[in-house]
Amino acid sequence: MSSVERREVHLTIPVAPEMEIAATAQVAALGEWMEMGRDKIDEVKMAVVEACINAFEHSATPDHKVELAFRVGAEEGGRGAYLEVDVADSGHGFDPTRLKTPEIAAALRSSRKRGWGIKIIESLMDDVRIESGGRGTRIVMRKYR
Amino acid sequence: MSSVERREVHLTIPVAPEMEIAATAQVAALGEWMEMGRDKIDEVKMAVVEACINAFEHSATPDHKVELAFRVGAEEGGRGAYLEVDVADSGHGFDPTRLKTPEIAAALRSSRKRGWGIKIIESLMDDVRIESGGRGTRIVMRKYR
Amino acid sequence: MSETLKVVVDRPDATVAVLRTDGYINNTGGEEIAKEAYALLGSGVNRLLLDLERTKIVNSIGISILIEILEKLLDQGGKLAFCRLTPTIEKTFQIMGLAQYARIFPAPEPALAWLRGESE
Amino acid sequence: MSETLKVVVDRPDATVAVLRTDGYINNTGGEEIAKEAYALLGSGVNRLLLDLERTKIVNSIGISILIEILEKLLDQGGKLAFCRLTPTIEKTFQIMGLAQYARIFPAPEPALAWLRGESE
Ligand SMILES: Nc1ncnc2c1ncn2[C@@H]1O[C@H](COP(=O)(O)OP(=O)(O)O)[C@@H](O)[C@H]1O
Ligand SMILES: Nc1ncnc2c1ncn2[C@@H]1O[C@H](COP(=O)(O)OP(=O)(O)O)[C@@H](O)[C@H]1O
Repeated sequence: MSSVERREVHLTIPVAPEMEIAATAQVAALGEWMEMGRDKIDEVKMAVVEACINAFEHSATPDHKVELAFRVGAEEGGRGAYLEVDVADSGHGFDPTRLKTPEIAAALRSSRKRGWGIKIIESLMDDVRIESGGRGTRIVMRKYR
Repeated sequence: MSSVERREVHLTIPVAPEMEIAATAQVAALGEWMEMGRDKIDEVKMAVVEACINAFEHSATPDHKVELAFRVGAEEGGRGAYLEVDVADSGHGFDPTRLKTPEIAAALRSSRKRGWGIKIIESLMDDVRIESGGRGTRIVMRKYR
Repeated sequence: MSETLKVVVDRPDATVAVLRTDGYINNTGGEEIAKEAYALLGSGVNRLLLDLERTKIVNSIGISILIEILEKLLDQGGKLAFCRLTPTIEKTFQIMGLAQYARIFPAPEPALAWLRGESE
Repeated sequence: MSETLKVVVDRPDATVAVLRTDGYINNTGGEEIAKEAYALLGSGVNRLLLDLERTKIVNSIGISILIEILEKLLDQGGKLAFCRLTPTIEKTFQIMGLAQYARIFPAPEPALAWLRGESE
């Protein structure tokens, strides 16, 4: 199968424990529909989980919601069919250029074990864009089939 | 397990072939999360499919979208935990009181084989409410765990 | 896309045919089944078993096409059996009364015996 | 809810312990594992195998708790092995460099052999 029909689905989840699973269910459904391989679907799921729990934990979004968009599309003559996911909150934002690269050796020696989410997202997805400011954060990530 | 935490998730799908699978994925995710049994989850999926394809086929909704809400809740002291799903379109609506009850014997003798969707929904779900008018149709259906 | 139904036709003998479906029985899925069923009917085979082991989801548009196949089979003195339905698909067929005109079996063997007239 | 992680502890001999997880390793899941791991460590067992066969999903909060367990084990001269990771979980551990400090095995047997010092 080479061609793909475009589709876009929107999902709103509450900031509440485990609601990232509602987002991963959408990744699985659309990933299978577009015939993305199982392992790639799993990678997108993991990236989406990280983006959701970041919004849950760090954004302090006043509406207690996270908005997701799932887009199946294709680049003509380019890298072909993809699944793109937006994860957006209306929280206080952050400066993505100031993120410190996490190091396992340091994590094993300090009380700070966290800080892996964005690195995991960037490693598992093909393209990642982070837009963040005083009105919130949107992370747009794409994986080719 | 007796208690359940409340959750509400919103999903918007386009009027496009097979996009009802995005809705069934949400039923599965929330149904499993609330520990509803597999067969009951399947029944909710089937009912949600019927409501979605009705909106796709019959509503002529000008925005080409179907809006769904998924609610996990519980009736205090009542029938306990439930999964409730709303399926809404902004189409021309219909008069649910004028629906003819489908009959298999008649279907086998005539060219009209259709007309089973609402009957299936009402049989598979515990509570069903249809609100329909000039601004669209909303079907609210609930299944207890 | 991946929801496309696949149908495999199996002919255990000259009188019956088994149609094994894999995937979603919606409008396009129902039409795939109908295409195979009508080809069989055209060649004189009017006892069909639909084995839905690999179908986890159906919709009422797909089922309406199955009713069409059933009508044509009955018109020609044939028989239709189903086997390995999920509990929800079986329940839906019961709700619709389809089970009065087509027989539902848990497994292929008793279904084939019934189609061949070896059992009631 | 159903996402709650279950951990079963198995003691094939006095020196090693296997923790079999079933479910999502998130914050609460990671804490479940840590509770069992620290109880074992307290009783002198510092060679642990985490068998994730029934864990299909983890998040970085859960992993950070696993790093905490790893740190404590290494501090006490112990060892940590993982087995039966999904490809994505394994890839994530590689990305993080965790695989430099804990060994990843496809199956439990070679992992136990390594923990017992029977293999490199
Ligand atoms: N949606 C968000 N809103 C506000 N801040 C965020 C958001 N996502 C990430 N951050 C900031 O970026 C940091 C790094 O995130 P991440 O790499 O996922 O690691 P962790 O969540 O473990 O800290 C967070 O600690 C937080 O300060
Ligand atoms: N969302 C909707 N918008 C407009 N009309 C609808 C909608 N849902 C159902 N209907 C009307 O109700 C009728 C019965 O629906 P249903 O029982 O699902 O059977 P079928 O879809 O096979 O006709 C439809 O034929 C249509 O006229």
